[in-house]
Amino acid sequence: MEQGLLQLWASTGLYNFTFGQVAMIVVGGLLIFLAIHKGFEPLLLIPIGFGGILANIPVAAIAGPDGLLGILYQAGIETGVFPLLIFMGVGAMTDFGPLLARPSLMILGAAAQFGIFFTLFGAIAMNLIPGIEFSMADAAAIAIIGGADGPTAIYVGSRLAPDLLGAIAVAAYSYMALVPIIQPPIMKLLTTEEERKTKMTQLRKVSKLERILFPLILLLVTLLLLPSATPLVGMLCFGNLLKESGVVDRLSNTAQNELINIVTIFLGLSVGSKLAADKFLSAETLGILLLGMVAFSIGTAAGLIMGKIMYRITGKSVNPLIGAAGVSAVPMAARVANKIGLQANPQNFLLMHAMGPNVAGVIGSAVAAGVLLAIVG
Amino acid sequence: MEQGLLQLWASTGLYNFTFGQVAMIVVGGLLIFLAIHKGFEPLLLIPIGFGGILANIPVAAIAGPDGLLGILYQAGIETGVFPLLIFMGVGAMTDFGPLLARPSLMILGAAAQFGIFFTLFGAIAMNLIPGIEFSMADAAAIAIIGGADGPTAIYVGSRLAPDLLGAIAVAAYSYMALVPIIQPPIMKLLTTEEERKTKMTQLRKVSKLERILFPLILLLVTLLLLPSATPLVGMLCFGNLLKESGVVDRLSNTAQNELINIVTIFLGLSVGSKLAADKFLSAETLGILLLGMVAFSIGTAAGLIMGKIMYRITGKSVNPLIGAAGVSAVPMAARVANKIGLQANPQNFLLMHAMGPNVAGVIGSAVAAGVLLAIVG
Amino acid sequence: MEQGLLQLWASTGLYNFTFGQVAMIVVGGLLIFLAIHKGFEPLLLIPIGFGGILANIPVAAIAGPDGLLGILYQAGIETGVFPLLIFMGVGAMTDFGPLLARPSLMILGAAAQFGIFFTLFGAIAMNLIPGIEFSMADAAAIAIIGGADGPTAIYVGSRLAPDLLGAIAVAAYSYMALVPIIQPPIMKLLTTEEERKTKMTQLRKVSKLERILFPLILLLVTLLLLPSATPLVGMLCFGNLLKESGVVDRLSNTAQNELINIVTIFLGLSVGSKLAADKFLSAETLGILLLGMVAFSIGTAAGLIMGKIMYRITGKSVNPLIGAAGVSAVPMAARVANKIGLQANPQNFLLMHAMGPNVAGVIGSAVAAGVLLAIVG
Amino acid sequence: MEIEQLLMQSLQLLGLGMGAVFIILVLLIVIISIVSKIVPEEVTPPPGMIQTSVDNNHIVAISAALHQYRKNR
Amino acid sequence: MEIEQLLMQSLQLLGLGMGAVFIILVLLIVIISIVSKIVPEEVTPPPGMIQTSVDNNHIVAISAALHQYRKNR
Amino acid sequence: MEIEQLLMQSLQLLGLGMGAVFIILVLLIVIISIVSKIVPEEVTPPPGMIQTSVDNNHIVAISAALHQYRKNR
Ligand code: NA
Ligand code: NA
Ligand code: NA
Repeated sequence: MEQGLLQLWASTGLYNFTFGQVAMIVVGGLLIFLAIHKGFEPLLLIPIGFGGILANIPVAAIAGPDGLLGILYQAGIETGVFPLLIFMGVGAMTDFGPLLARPSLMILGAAAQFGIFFTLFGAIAMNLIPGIEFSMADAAAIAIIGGADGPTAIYVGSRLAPDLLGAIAVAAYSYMALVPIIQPPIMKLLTTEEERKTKMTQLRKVSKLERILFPLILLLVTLLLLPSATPLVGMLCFGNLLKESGVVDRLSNTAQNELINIVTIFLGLSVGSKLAADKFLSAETLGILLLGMVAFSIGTAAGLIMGKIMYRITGKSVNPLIGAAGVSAVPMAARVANKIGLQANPQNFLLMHAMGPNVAGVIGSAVAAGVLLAIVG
Repeated sequence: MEQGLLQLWASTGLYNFTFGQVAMIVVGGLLIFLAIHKGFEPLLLIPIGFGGILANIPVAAIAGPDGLLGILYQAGIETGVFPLLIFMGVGAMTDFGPLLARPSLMILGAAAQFGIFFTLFGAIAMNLIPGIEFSMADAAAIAIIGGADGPTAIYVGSRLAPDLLGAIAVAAYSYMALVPIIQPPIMKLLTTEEERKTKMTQLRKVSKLERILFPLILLLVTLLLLPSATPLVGMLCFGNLLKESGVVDRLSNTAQNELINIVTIFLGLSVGSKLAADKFLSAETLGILLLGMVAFSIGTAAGLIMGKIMYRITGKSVNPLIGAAGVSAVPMAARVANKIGLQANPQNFLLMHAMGPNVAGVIGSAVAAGVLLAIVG
Repeated sequence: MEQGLLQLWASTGLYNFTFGQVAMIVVGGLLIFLAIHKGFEPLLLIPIGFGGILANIPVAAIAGPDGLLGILYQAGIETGVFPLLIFMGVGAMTDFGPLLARPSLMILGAAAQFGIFFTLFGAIAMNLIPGIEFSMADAAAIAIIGGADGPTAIYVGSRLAPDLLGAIAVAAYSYMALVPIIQPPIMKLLTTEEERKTKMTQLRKVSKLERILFPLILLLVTLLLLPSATPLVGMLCFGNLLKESGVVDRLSNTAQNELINIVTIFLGLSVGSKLAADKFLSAETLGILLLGMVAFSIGTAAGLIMGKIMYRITGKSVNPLIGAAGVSAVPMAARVANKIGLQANPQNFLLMHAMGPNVAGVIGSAVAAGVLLAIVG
Repeated sequence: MEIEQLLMQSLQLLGLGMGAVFIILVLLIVIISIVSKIVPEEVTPPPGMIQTSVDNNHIVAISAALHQYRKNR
Repeated sequence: MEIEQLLMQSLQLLGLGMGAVFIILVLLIVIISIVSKIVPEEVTPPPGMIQTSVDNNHIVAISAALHQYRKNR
Repeated sequence: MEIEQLLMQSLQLLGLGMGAVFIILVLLIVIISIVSKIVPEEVTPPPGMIQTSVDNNHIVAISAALHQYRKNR
């Protein structure tokens, strides 16, 4: 009996906990709190936070190679399958209509990717700080946070720096949730009241054929110039083609509902399994959080500045605010642009105009990911 | 031509059948008959029965390592993934409200687990019978049938005694289906007419915040005291948090509908693949069926006796019948308690009162599973 | 910088393309065009075509062992899991009522399988043409195209001739889509106006019990006589039992909706990954396309001739047109029979009468697949 | 293997295969026919019942609302 | 292992197991009871609210339209 | 690798990366613009059509019935 009691006691959490594990369980709880109470990207942060708690339970080894989270991680993140399937679902949910109605605005989605590459430089520069040591692969994986696109960040992170994946995913989704707080001051700082008041003309109608051709054209351009981006871009295009073809609605509906939901649950838990204490509780994580914020801010600023350039070139027919939506963070960033526009002029509805740069930002960061994977990977 | 005919004849079932395979195909058919005609847990017993038939087809080797059932078994049962995902779905479907409204009734769900541990002792004692030889791991896997919870039984069975899994799963689901036949006589034997007439006061309303906190508290207590139960309890809590958080309804709906349905199909077929003749047609199976019945009965009795104790302690404000619901078998056991209560007093609606102990029984048997895995596993 | 530019340039598609890859990307685009514009089996040909494009992108290796398509292929086609799950979904969608109402018409579904075995002989005979070399396994895999049943063709193809799988699947689905063009001339050639005018008496009602028993009887006959067909037939029966049992609607609905949709997406992409230039752009593919057409035509003719025999035997109570539906291609072939029947006699509704031979053709080709797997596999 | 042998074998397969297909389907016809005579006829026609419930606007409306509710919940 | 040893061990497991089950569930009772006192009561009852929204045709209609819109987008 | 080298390399990546992003997106702008001129305009506006069909009770009723039918089949 005594022996059994001792065996049972030696198997309790109380007996086995390390400080790091306790701290990470608190972090997991904090993510869940932010997700539920503050509405921070709950679809991802609840599974990630819960996965983080499960991964830090002593004895149970749920994140180990034979545990549920470890098995899911191996099957879906290590292989890249989960983020690619999410991207397919995103494609099936995305309406490229606004982008097709006024394609020139895609340039805003290109400019905003400056946040990614600036941050890459910043991450390497952080090596000058003692205690922080980022390889080029680490830096690239961190920089992609500036893409403001969850599945892209997870895909690149899992390929280039799996050890940092937990922190990268948490940073990416947290900042995406924080877009309504991070972007407005930058938007107000960089634009004048007059610029923000700019009204934009209604978008033209886009034909069904243009919508069907777009994913194929996008894939074609990508495979000619940057094949390393085709896993991501390809699945986005595939999902979008399922939707726009109009002949496989049952596949499109499944891709954007049940399938993406199932994969989101698995992906979130798997990513959470990388919130292990020894990897997360380090100076690197602080660096990642800081660099992620920089990446978002610089990306927003670059989009805005390109917006101001277009405002001039087009004879004041483009509201520079929609440049901030170029970072992606769909559709939050477009909503923020709309909101700030309305503050300057209550008749100024920018939402649909901002959706073009917004989805262009998704393409832009997938292309940026392709560059990073081709050269650094 | 002759050679081809011979080759074809030598590949027929008629040529290759063994007696055991024929018998097991009959058993599979019987399970399907009981499921369809008698309504015995058809969601599990149809797939298990059909899997059993497929597994016993000669030549085809559907349950072999390269056959469909074998592949599903390896991927989902050997790893524990399927029962854990089912548990997540169960969590997303479970309303812990009645339990939170009157937490003291959880003690009934604790008492009913006595069936498990008594049966463990009984299984070891059966070794005194010649021809039966149960190891401690076998005994523990059989005992968990007394938990009256399918995924828990399959999870523990697959970990401790995979060879007995077929019989254990069949026994667990059969007895859960038989609850309306097994429990009433025990309930009438152990309670007086006066006790059964006891009305209970309406449950208080439970706030949203309490509902959200509950899965987190449950996980916290489990990880502190019994980490070995956290895979099961954790997924139950995760599913319930998805539901109660109210911010990820699409994930919660998928977890309790499409995902659990898909996994149920796969899990049933996989479990059926363990209905191999040489394992199932043995004295051990008879022992398992007998012990499973004992486990259910003793668990029911223990819950009822604890119910009688609470009846006394609380000044006749608890109807002892709801103690029988403590075995889990959600929601059948709660309905049986309600029915017997109505027989004694047509104004006596016990259903919601019995749901508290009923879901507490799920937690109780997951905890019991944790103890068995920690000490025997 | 120069080095980076060169590295990036050396990683472009433009730099790496081979002629074969370009050609296959065009083929993939053509399949997508046919699927969307002409309505050729879009549920399969859009994923297959898109998978074919992705598989032929240089550098990215999406169809390689670590790429998404390669992983899906290994997990689901190499193992046979995807076509078997599709077959389960088909079973859950199939109404065997018309077949049960007049079982004698099943003989039409048997006769139409002549297309398969004739084509097997034809494929072997093609070896006489220089440059074409089909093994017995190749010939069997090609012949199954005549079964006019997609998942059966993919299952047999993946088992017997994985290298030819891409061409086989493309041929099978293309010809299934072309049924309204291929069949009518053969139907008009082989039947007289008077025969085509034959009206058939209304089908009797089939009881629920007969419907439940049918999948079990079908499985029983198959496992006794041809166990090698039981993976396919078994999953068809399982799906149908889920549907007809009436007690597990949630499983049946999931099997015929979300689950089959998910698997269809994965299966299509995986099959597309076999559209590799070096395998597809060969004399063999031309042979496969030719033989597939032969298989369809001969199968149609054999069904019609058996239809004419039944027309005589039954005293003109069977319209020979429904014999053409015996090739399967559910429900297209039955609709074609109905349409040609209406052309001959505007009051002649053959649809439900043709559904019996039509679903019998599915069983017939699964049985034929079993023979091929047993003797050639 | 030589081509004649292969051709011979494929002819054999033709015979065996068509034989197997006919034997199994004819056996099915026989069994189904027997079963349909043994099985008692139903009083209410079940496929008709389902058909009717589709036309019944009341049920459709309620179930549509429920369906919506479940989806949007 | 001999049978007596096994029986002894299973008796131990009975004690340990039931002990663990009771300790954990009693601890839960205590914590839940404390939490239910700390958590402020809600004014509107949330489970009732959901029930009502089903009957409420307006909300169903709106959500049906939204659902359609999302589907067709 | 030394830090200066890494910094140099990351500056290169900045140039290459932004270059690639701009080239690809500008190329897309060009192609899409050309395509939009080639593609014939549609007579009936498709997104508007969908919007209308939502309001159209008839179609909704029919599709609900179809949906039911498919579910109950
Ligand atoms: Na972006
Ligand atoms: Na229990
Ligand atoms: Na066929």
